[in-house]
Amino acid sequence: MKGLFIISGLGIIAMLAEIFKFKKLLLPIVLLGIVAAYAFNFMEWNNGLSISYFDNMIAFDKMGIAFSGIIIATAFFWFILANDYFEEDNNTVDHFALVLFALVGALMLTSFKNMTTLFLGIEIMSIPLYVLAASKKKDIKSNEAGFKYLIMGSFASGFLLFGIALVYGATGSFDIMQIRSFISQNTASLPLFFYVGVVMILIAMCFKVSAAPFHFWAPDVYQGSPTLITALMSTVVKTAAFAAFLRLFMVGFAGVSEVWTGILAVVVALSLIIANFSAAMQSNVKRMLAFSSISHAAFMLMVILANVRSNLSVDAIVYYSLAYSFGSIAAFGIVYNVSRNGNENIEAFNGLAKRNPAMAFCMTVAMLSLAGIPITSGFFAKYFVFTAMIGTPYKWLLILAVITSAVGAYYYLKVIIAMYFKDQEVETQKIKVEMSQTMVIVLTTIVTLVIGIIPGLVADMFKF
Amino acid sequence: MLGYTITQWLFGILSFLAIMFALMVVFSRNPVNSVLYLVMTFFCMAGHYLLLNAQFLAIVHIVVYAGAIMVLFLFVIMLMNLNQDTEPQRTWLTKIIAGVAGGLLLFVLVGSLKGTEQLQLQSYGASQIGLVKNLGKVLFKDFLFPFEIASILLLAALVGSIMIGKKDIK
Amino acid sequence: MLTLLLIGFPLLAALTLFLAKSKASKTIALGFSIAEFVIALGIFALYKHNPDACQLWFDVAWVQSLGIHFNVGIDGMSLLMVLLTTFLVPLIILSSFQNHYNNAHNFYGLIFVMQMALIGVFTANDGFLFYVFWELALIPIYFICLLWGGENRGAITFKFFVYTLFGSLFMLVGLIYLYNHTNVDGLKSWAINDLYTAGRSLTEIQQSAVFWLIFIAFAIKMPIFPLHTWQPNTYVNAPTQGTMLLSGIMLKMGTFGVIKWLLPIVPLGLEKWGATAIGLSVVGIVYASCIAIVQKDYKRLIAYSSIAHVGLISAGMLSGNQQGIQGALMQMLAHGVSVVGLFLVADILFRHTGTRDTDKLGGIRSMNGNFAVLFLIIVLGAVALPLTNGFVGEFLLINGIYQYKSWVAAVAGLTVILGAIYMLRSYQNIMLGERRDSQIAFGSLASSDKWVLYIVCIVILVFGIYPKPLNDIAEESVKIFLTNLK
Amino acid sequence: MINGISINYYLLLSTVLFIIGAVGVMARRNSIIIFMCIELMLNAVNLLLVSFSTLHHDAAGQVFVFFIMAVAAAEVAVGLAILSMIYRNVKSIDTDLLSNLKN
Amino acid sequence: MIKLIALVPLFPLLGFLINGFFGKKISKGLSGSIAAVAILASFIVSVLAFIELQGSHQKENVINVFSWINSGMLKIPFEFLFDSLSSLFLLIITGIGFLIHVYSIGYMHEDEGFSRFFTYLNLFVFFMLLLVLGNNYLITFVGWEGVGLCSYLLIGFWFKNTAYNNAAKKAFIMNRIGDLGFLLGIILIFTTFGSISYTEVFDKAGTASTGTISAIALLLFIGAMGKSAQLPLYTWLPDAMAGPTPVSALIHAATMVTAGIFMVVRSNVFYSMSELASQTVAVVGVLTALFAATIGLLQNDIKKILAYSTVSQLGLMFLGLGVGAFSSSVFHVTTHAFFKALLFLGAGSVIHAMGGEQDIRKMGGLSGKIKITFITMLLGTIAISGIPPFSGFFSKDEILAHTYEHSKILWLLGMIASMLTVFYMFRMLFIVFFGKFRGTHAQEHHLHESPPSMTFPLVVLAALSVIGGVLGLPEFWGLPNWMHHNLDEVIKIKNPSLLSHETEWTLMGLAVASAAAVFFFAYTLYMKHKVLPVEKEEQLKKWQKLIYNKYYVDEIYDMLIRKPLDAISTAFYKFFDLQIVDGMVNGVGILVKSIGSVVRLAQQGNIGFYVISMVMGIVFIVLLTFLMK
Repeated sequence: MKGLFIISGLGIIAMLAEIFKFKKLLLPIVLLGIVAAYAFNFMEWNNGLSISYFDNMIAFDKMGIAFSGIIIATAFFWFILANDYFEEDNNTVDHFALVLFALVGALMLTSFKNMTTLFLGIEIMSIPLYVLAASKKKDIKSNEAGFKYLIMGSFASGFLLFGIALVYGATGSFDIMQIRSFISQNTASLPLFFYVGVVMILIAMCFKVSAAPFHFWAPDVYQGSPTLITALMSTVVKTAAFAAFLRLFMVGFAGVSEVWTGILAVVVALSLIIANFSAAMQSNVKRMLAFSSISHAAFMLMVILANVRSNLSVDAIVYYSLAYSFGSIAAFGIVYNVSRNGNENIEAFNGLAKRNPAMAFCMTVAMLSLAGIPITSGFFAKYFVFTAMIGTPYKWLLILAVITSAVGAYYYLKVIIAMYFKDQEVETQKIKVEMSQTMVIVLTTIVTLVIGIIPGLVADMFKF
Repeated sequence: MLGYTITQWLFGILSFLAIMFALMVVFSRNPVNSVLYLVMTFFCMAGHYLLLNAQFLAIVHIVVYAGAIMVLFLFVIMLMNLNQDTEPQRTWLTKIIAGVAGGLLLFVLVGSLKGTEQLQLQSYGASQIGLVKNLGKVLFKDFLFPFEIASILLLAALVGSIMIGKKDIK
Repeated sequence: MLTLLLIGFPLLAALTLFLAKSKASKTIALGFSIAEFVIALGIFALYKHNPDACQLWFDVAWVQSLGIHFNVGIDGMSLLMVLLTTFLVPLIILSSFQNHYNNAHNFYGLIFVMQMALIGVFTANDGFLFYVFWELALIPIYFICLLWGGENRGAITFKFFVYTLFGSLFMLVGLIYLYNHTNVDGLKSWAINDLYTAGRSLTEIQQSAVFWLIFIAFAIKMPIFPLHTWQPNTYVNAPTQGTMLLSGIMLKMGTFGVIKWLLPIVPLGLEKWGATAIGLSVVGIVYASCIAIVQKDYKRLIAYSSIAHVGLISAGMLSGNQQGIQGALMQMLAHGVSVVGLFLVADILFRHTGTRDTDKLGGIRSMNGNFAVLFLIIVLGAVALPLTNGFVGEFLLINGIYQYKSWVAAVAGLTVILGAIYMLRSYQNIMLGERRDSQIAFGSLASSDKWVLYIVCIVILVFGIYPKPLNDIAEESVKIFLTNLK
Repeated sequence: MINGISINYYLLLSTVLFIIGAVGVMARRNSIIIFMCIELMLNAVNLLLVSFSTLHHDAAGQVFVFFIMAVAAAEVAVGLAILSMIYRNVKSIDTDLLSNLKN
Repeated sequence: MIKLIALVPLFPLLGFLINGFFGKKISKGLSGSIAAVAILASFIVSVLAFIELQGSHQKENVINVFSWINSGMLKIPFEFLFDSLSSLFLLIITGIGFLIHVYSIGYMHEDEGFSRFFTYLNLFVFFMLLLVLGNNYLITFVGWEGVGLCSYLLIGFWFKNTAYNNAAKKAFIMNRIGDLGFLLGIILIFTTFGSISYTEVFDKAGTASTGTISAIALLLFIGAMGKSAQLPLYTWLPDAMAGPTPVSALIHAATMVTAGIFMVVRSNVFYSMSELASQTVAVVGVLTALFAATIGLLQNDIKKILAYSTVSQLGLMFLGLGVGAFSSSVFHVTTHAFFKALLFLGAGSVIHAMGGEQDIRKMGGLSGKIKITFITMLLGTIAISGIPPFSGFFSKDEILAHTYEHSKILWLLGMIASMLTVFYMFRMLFIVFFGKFRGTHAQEHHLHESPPSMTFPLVVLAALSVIGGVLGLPEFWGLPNWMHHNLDEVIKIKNPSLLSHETEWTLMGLAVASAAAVFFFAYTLYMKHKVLPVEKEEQLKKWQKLIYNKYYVDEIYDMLIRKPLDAISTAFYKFFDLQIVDGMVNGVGILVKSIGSVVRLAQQGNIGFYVISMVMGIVFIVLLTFLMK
């Protein structure tokens, strides 16, 4: 909670920076602020809920804190990664502010208690991202990305609102808990349009986590946006969206799961197939990662699907999003450095093993993690999903997941092969990576490995 | 008259107009016209709000939409001086497909809205909920947090549009 | 604890090599590997015969909440496999002394990572741990092939990786399915025995499903007939040491896996589908042998011959009787040694003459008699002549298959004839007759090569004449295994 | 002053408006019109919410509408900014011209 | 001595190791004598053991060396069985082996592979001894395959010659075919009786059904076919003549090829229990005898002639086994060992004299030049022709007598075979040693008697083949048939001859008469009319051509087996493996790509389209929910 305020405050400070001329200090301040936010966040973990006055609207329970922890940590790394990206742009301050505001939205999504906060959270997160996606003003691709994101996004929010309205109409409340209890009290006499409302909300959320068939925006936006913004989208935004999804459906609509589980199964299947198969065809790394993020979304949805009533899914998803976020941060960090010359295709990676062995190694780990090979964290993430799925009636989905992950290995390997094998035809000039960025990449890689070897560190934390 | 109460007449007329204007928004070739039709639609909606005892909301609606947002639209359109002949048109095929899609959506939604018990919208002699006092209470008690946080939203929009809008000083 | 050391030591070695980046990586690596072998011998010494449970076990909770334990231990079978692994790795490293790889330290480091994973696979007593090591073994060999392999290695290693990964993912599902059915006073468990009980509690349908889910992975690794096509190309394109690791040890992961992680788990599934699997294996024997006959590239020939051998092994162990399984164990050891020898021979030929084409070579015997003799001994080991170590296993295997079905044994026995055909043909083409190509010269062997060949030949003969020390372990462990199976 | 109108009619009305908006988004190429259609959709939702809030005698619905308005305003601001930027670059706001990112 | 029987195979092994490791370093004389001495030593040991055995009452001695393979109830100790049968074979192997070693010292002395030769030879003897000494089928099998290996090595001794290598390979592979049968037989024995050691199995033999017994017997016989060159697996033996002559004498005449007979005699129980099996053996035997004999008629290569005669003699022995005359067959093995070794060595000496020439058409009139060789070979020829009182006469007669008692037809065929033998043997003798010399001047000049190291063995063997008959004098002469009594306890089921003495006399008479007649026919043909084999194949008549080309059997095999195998293999590799199986795998990859390229079409960049598809998705899903409810 305090974390939320701190970050909003940082956003405002950032805006002042230009006026009071302390741009140079901004990054340190922001980093400090984030650390502080993290600290508060962590404290709340131990001494329960904070400011109770807003309880009806927003409350950081353990689950919320877990997710916001991940988000804040990711953001921390992201800022370090992005510092030179801010340098080269002359809207530094605005960028800072926008990213921080987006973070605020994300944090709200991890712990909303009310449809209002859900909706506002989504919008607060999205609107800055629309801008950021389009922030390369001269780059038509970037513009298009922002534009598409905006149109599709607000179209989806339209459906979200329609759903919320219908649910409100049926239950007479925006409060998650009240909706939940209302459902449990009169399951039988729910009007038909309530279900439609739920379905609409589901659809909107699927859009936000970019699950097929509502994924179309993702590849284009990911590709068009500046690399680091893409990184932000595929980590912070996704995590937040999932936190929201989880809370909304595991808490709010758990009572009517029989309505949405079926749909979810279909969505997952579609996402797995479409994402993996089209990813296999991509030559642009960012686009490929976009599709891969869709398939990962499908995996996380599977967890929700698997434990509608049990509570294992929480730590499973937390672990998954942690693994995925850190993997992607490392990956995008490297993509960002490799594609400085504007070439974002896989060829850009040729001979990276020679041009910068350390980065090549980190990228390898990241790719293996995304592909889910032991002893990376990605493996355990997948493992959790499989374990969750095996007991459910959705075994066919599991088999599909297995096959598609084999396909997945196919395109992750393409990068590795490019780095280690295609070293003849490329001119072997070294790739310089800033100290700070190297630190981030290496650090995330290490985390990926460590929680891959000792998943207990994380997995055991979220038994609630 | 004709067995309908005055309100029912009003409702009917407003609804009809709203839908008419909405359709015009979609189908008129000239963007400027669409804007104006949209404004008309909003007025009809304001009417509905009044019917529903949401007086304050009706005012705000007019002010915000008709007064601010639509003007903004108009402004931009003027800026780009878009008009009938610059207006790009979709192929009929896509239009039809779009129509079909919309029709289907309508079908399923309406289908799903059927069968709800006939809840009559009762009117209390003095239904206060729509009034400023009442709304203010709710807004600043229960919805304080969203209200506060909405400022962040607006701030973000502000910063964002400025950043996008302003020329880069090289 | 000693087992842990056995697993940890190679890792230590690997790290040292990675970090040291020293010029003398070769020798360091050799030293480490020999030390590892000594440790293994120590375990061999400590091993108590006719154990009632597995020995020297080491068990700590890895992920408590998921019932995952780091549980390793030594039983008869794993002891044999560990001995094989630790014995072969020094040989493999020694055999590499003549080829000069760039970034040698990484090369040897990866070999040690691989060894670690392999030993882990052989000693794991926890299903999950087994799987992790199983996958882990894939990565270093993948990089060994990718970085130091031959022509268009990219595509081939790629196929190899995805293919095997595909298989193992199914195994993962199968194992998780079992795990999901375990129930140790309310909790789930990954411990191997719990998995056994869980597996046997399943219905025939479920067992069949699990059988295939798991068998696919093993079958691809071995490889069994229709799933073998990744193998020849990979063997040919991998650097010789990589090929040795693949064929000498990694292949055994599959066979070992079938014995320890498949047969006891799904007895019913085996009853239902064993025939199919055996059929495939036997078809593979004849099929691969035939193909081997017409191979020109000697390395490829060995690759196919290895498919044939492994077909016999798997047929034997799937027949599930004392002779069959014991034969399989013995044959794994024998094949491991002889195939390493053969691949080294192929490498030597290539290094000396610049080709492996059996039609270009010839008349080498008259240029280097010793080499001819050593080569011949290895060949005889490969065709399982009595008093070579190949014979014991093959006899037991055919015996076991015969008890399963006599005519199947007759077909499987064709390997005796076909093996002789392709092995002798190629030997004659390469070594005997007049030299076909005048510029092919064949000087004396480098001492390192000579030593490897000597050791291989000695092992082939010694354990052919007096297999008792290994055979006893194999016998008793299989006995225990079968009694547990009942 | 209202009475005797079933909530269904409001449901129906707002659904129809909503869908008209959706169709507009689908059928038009002019980005601005598309925007307006989205606004239309939001308003449909507003209408729905208000009618429900009257149904339940609960002000929350109407308050929610405020937030929707705020968001709508924000979106429009940002959206139009982006549009004008695009217009600056390509001298058009035809969506079909904005389809370079594909496959 | 019996306790130390393990020494017998040990000495050759030592010889092998010494020669193997140090052969190159030490002088030829030394390595040769080491090898010879090794064999001599084991000969002495076996003689002593033999005598001891004759003395003692315990006729079956089992000597355990170490336990070899254990697997459940399958226990295979490495142990020897020393009884009358094995003792006899020990004598033959070591005795003749020794002589041939001595002979080889002279014969091979120019060859640069001298020490290698003796290494192989010792190894061979070692394996041969294992074969006969083993107390279970698997040890026998070890020796069995071992001798196969050695014959492979020795046939291809001159490894630069591709033809020789092919011959060697052929021998090995054909043997392997037999061995597979043998192996399966052994396994069947194990699965039936739960053991494979002779001492146990034969006692339990009664417990098994006749069907099983026949199966076992036949499987074992397949092994025998391979090793002892019976139809249809005989073709390797003539080719095996590529090896140095002493090898042909030792391995392909005296010892290895008789391993089949040994094995059948060992398992005589099975054969006497199974009518089917023994019938098969007999028929195969007699057919082989006849077939090979006919081929022998028109061969011009001195060693080939002997080779085919060996095949036919072996056939005769199997005929004997088939009709249950086990001891007689063993008897014939012994005598045959004597005279066939003699003949081969003689031939070797001739070739040696002719400077490597093997074609009898190039020889002639050698009788004067190389007397010892001539005389000894003459004796050998008479012996093989079965002219009393030479050794061959007795053994052959016994077999034929038993055959007559068993079936007239077989007897007749046997008679014909042996008559043919007489003919081609004398044909060879006459053409080689009489008439005038037909070789080049160089050769004529080069002609000389072989060194004593070679002639000595000839003399000894000649002596043996003359007096060898005493081992088995006909009983109806009232004389003791030592051979018969000696093998009493080995042959479990007896079938004593019930023929009246008259018939036996008549049979014997017939045999002698026919032999004499054929002899005179040959004499008139080759001495009187000096007929010579034609120079060119074209001059032959059709039927002659057929025989001359060995009935084209090799060609037929080539066409029926080798070519198809290669064709199939190539098809498997080129088409099935690369196209279909691998094709499928790659097909999956292609499938992925194609699906991918289809799916990505949806991602066609236009917002309108995106929105439409999204709405469609929604419609679809909402409908779905309705269907669900």
